[in-house]
Amino acid sequence: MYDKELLKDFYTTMVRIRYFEEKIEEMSLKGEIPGFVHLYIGEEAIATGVCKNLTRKDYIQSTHRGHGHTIAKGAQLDKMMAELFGKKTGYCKGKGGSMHIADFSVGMLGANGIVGGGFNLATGGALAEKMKGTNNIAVVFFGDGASNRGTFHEAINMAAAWKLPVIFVCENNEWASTTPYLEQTSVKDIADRAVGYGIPGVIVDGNDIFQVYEAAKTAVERARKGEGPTLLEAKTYRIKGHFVGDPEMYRTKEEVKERFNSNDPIKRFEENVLSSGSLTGKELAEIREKVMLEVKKAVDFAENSRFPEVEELYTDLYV
Amino acid sequence: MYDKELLKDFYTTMVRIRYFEEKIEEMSLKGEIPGFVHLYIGEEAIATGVCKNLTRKDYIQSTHRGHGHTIAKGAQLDKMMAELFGKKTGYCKGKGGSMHIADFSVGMLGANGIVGGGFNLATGGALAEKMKGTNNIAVVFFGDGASNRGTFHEAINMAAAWKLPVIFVCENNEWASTTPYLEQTSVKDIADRAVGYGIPGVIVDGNDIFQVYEAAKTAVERARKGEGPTLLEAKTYRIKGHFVGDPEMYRTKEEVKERFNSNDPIKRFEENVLSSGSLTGKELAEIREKVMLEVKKAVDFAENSRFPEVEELYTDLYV
Amino acid sequence: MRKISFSQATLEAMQEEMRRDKKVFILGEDIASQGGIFGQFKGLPKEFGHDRVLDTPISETAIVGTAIGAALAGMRPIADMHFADFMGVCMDEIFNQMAKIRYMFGGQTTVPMVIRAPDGIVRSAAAQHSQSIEAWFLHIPGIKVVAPSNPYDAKGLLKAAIRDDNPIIYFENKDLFRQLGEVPEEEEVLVPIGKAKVAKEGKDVTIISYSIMMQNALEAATLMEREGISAEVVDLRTISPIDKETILKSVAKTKRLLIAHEAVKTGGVGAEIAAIVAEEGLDYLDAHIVRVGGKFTPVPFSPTLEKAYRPNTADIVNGVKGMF
Amino acid sequence: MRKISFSQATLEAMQEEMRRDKKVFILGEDIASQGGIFGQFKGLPKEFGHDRVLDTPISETAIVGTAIGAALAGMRPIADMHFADFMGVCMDEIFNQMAKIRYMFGGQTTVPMVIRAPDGIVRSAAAQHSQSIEAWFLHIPGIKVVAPSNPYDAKGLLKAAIRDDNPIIYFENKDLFRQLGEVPEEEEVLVPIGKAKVAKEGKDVTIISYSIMMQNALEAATLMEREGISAEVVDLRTISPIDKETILKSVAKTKRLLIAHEAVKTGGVGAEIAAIVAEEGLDYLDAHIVRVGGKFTPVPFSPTLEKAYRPNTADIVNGVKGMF
Ligand SMILES: Cc1ncc(C[n+]2csc(CCOP(=O)(O)OP(=O)(O)O)c2C)c(N)n1
Ligand SMILES: Cc1ncc(C[n+]2csc(CCOP(=O)(O)OP(=O)(O)O)c2C)c(N)n1
Ligand SMILES: [Mg+2]
Ligand SMILES: [Mg+2]
Repeated sequence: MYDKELLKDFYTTMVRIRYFEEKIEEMSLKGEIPGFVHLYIGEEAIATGVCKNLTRKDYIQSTHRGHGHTIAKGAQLDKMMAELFGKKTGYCKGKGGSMHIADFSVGMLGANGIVGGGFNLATGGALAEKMKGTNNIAVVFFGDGASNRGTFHEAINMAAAWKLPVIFVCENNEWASTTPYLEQTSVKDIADRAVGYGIPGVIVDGNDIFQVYEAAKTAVERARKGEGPTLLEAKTYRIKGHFVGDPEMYRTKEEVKERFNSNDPIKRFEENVLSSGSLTGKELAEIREKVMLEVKKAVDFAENSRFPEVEELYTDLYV
Repeated sequence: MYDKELLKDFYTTMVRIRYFEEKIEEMSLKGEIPGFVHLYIGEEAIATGVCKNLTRKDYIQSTHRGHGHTIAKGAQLDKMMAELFGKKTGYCKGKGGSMHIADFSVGMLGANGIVGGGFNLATGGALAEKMKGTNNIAVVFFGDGASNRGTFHEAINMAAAWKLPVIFVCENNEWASTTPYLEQTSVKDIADRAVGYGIPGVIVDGNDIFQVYEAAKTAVERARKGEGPTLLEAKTYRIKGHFVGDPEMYRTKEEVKERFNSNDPIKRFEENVLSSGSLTGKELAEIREKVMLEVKKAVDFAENSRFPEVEELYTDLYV
Repeated sequence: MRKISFSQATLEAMQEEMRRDKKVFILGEDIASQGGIFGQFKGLPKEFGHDRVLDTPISETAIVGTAIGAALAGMRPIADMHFADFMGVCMDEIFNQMAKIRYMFGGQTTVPMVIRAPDGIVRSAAAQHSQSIEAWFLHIPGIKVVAPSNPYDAKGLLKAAIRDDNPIIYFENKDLFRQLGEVPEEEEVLVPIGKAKVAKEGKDVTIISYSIMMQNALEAATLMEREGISAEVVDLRTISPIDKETILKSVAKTKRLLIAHEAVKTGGVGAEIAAIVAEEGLDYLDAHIVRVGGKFTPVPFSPTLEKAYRPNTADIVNGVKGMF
Repeated sequence: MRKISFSQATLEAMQEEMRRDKKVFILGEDIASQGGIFGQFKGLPKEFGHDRVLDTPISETAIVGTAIGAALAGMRPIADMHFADFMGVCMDEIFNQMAKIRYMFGGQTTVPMVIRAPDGIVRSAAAQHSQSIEAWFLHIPGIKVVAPSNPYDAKGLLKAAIRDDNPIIYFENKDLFRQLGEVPEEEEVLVPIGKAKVAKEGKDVTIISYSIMMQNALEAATLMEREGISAEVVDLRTISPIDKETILKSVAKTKRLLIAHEAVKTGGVGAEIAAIVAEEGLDYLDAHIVRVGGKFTPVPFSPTLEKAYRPNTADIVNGVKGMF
């Protein structure tokens, strides 16, 4: 049985990601958000389920699709929104944008525009914590497509050989941009690759937050105990285009709609807690309203913030 | 039962590699061969057993430890020797040396100074043959250490996803330079990594030429039939220092001696064919003498050749 | 003459060369299913099949590495980098394999392949998706590097690159893909590699540029014309080997030199050109040389900063004015 | 004063800084068991344990990538590249992560780390083990690049690099490792990053060099002295950010400039220096600038060709003589 507060936490975070992203999509289509924007809608259970096992002292490395991870790790929506708008009040003072969102104060060490760029960085974070003698850990999120980068291999081999406290979380959403993952990935289950490193490879339904949470918990405990890394594969599906504006000519709208309707992680959570009576409809509605307001405030904050001054081009380069 | 000619071939090639390399070691220690030289002594059964399954139209990609592969693929000792001496009569006109030995005319597409540099090149050769509709294949040799490079992963994934006719032959000699492979490699059997690509992973005793030959034969047939790659791990041991001149402070002379005495692939072959009566002592001795002469001639050829002229610095760069 | 986009021009180049030579094929990420981010591969699989237009895994070392291997095996691959920014992933394959194979094996083989690398700033793509890194490759013997500035050259240089037996890096500016320009339909368009072009004649100053900054260079020249300064504008077209002769000839005539590129100024292609002139044409000069280039920072995300980062027409005009 | 080898100087720098700061550690291939190919890590595991001197897998992306990650987590890693030639393998980690992290995340973090990169020609190591590629990094904002020419600077620059909060690439020439030089034992040796040094004063010509070519530069200066040409020799020490001030000051004084490095001349650091002077110090010049550098080919294996490839003292002397 789950603690009620934890369940509320799950829901709050998932809804926070969903509403934030829906707003982002709208703003991006309107042209108010510059740059490339990749949405996490439909995959909320993964970041949420994993990060609820972490403290602020644990690290995460994220991807180009990083808003969900950032929110799940505890970042503030207003500074995130401002960053996406390119404003100086954003987390990166407008220098990063969506693909480089980060909140180092909560251990969110960065989204990454380089697919597969985070594997080794997370491993390094884990190495550092091991050297310092803490029991903090690192988590790296990555896609099915990223599992074919050489960095996947180099990082996991090193982490496994050195028994580092790092968890490799594959968000297998069946697509790498315009390419169905099975066409370019030599195994159906990316978790199978764990065999080649002598570490556990675990598969969960990534749209079931309970499964994600439990599997991550086991992996986190293992890591904290010094037993080394885990490869955790969460099966999910990319609901939105690869980026906002993607013509999506490589699949049908129907396919996507059906997958979403039948397998929305938030709906599944709602059905679960309502039918088990763990949370009431009113409680859920309150959370939704609270989050809605929070997103609105974040937009206000971003809109009312200023763009960086030209002189700021030169700051933050060298210490 | 093996054809007598094939057995003689096995022996000739293995002895050719051994004698060539012994001479190289001598010359290198004397300072007559410039550059870094990595010896293949003790691993002769692998290159020989694999390459006897190949035709001249098949490709191989080699490593920094490439003399054995080059000889096994059918290159001439004289031009090899001249290359190692840095002479203009060498395969690469003295521009390559030991680490860049190659004979394109027999499908030996190059040693490589970059550990793990050959994986993708071999995969590309295989792709080309597939596109051309031939049934030629490609083989890449690599070490246990190289199996931790990202290129291992990218190449095998692509080859497996596209079912390319390429064979990945790991020469697990237990050492990567000064480092025992188990310290930095997360699995004991590198063949286990095949699971992560959905291809066969096969382990053989790399000092038993018959095992190597048979396993390679199966893999080659599979590749020629269009069924895709195989990961073949040949267990062996590095008898010599990492390079000629290596102080080898990381292991004892006794360890090495014992491993060599108990498991010399050439001795094992001799014992096998003599005890089964497949070849006579005289036949073996004749081969050894022939090869000895050949090596001597190669040295003469190299010594009597000229160094390249200074103007040749600029040739062979652009077409 | 008919006008087509830069993107279309590269597409035609591919089509014509793939029809002409069965050995030509292309591989890269997300090029087949949807025709590439900039539409530069649209329709190719339909004509040539998925066997010659290959979507790959996200494995840049494998993309370039297999292209090299295929080239050694007699094919003529074109490897698409998606964004030039990702070339760091396969830099080893580019500089230690592709560039050196012919030389270090003593000319036993050729490595006929092309790397297409979309570069430059495009709508706030930020630090890892906006770079221009051609200068690195100028420093690497064994490859040729081209960078067209307009649809005609885009077609002609790509066709020439595909036919060349040397490994070639083809930098194509992302913001240029939609640019329209005249490209004749009737005749074959081939632009020789290694030759710069005088895009506009002039007598008071030479402006050397390439790729997208050619637009700024020409715009600056027009603006200055009104103020009585006659600028000669040289489009480098090929970055390596650099066309010294055309450069020196122009500077000998105009006595003044400005070089402009979007890439970071420090250590950029402009440095090499300035050095060549300081070595071999110093006596021609009536004024100091000026380089205009990207600021010494990563490319920032925010539009205000991105704009401040990017060199522009005013920088060129001011640079030239400072010479008089 | 006592003399120690360049290799020993770097070893002492590591020892002192590792004693001083527990956060400093080192990782790389084959550094612990046998002390590194050039003995530059000898004995470190004995004093600091295998927890702070880490032998790694042959995984350059992991070596640099984990170093970056560890730096973000508060450590001060030193990553050894074995040979600078292997930096292509982890170029993405270097230029897209290490160099940009601080900037693109708006200054939220620092990335205090050092990459040690042994470079240059050494006894016929051939095309993939002899390169000098520092010029690429001059073109990448966000990192600093140093290249000592002698044991004193080797120690002082490495210590300064380890203490610096910015990511630093430390190029150390392989052929210099055995060179002996004076390094005081009593006092702490620290060489400031970003400052060039006038190694020899002179009045007729400025020779700018760094790393191993400083030996040739000084030798050339001595030879020319006999013929009545007084050369000022500037040791760059830091390649990025480049010390413009010292360069321009020297050229203002001598009116002539030659730049020498072992790296390929085209697109090298010499190009940037020549360009700086052509931009900001053209009026000082009484003669054309000369660059001396590696030939435009990969480094060949055969000793005769390797010798022809490498720039030497005579090239410098002849270059200077051509200015008068
Ligand atoms: C090294 C590198 N190669 C290619 C790209 C372009 N790219 C961006 S996202 C993407 C697809 C990623 O797929 P996946 O890893 O499955 O993540 P998802 O987008 O599905 O979350 C590609 C090819 C990149 N950013 N970096
Ligand atoms: C990319 C790269 N990293 C490091 C090296 C240095 N190096 C050369 S050989 C070697 C060890 C290789 O071990 P293994 O792959 O097992 O092959 P073996 O020498 O045992 O045959 C190393 C680290 C290199 N040449 N290239
Ligand atoms: Mg995906
Ligand atoms: Mg080995």
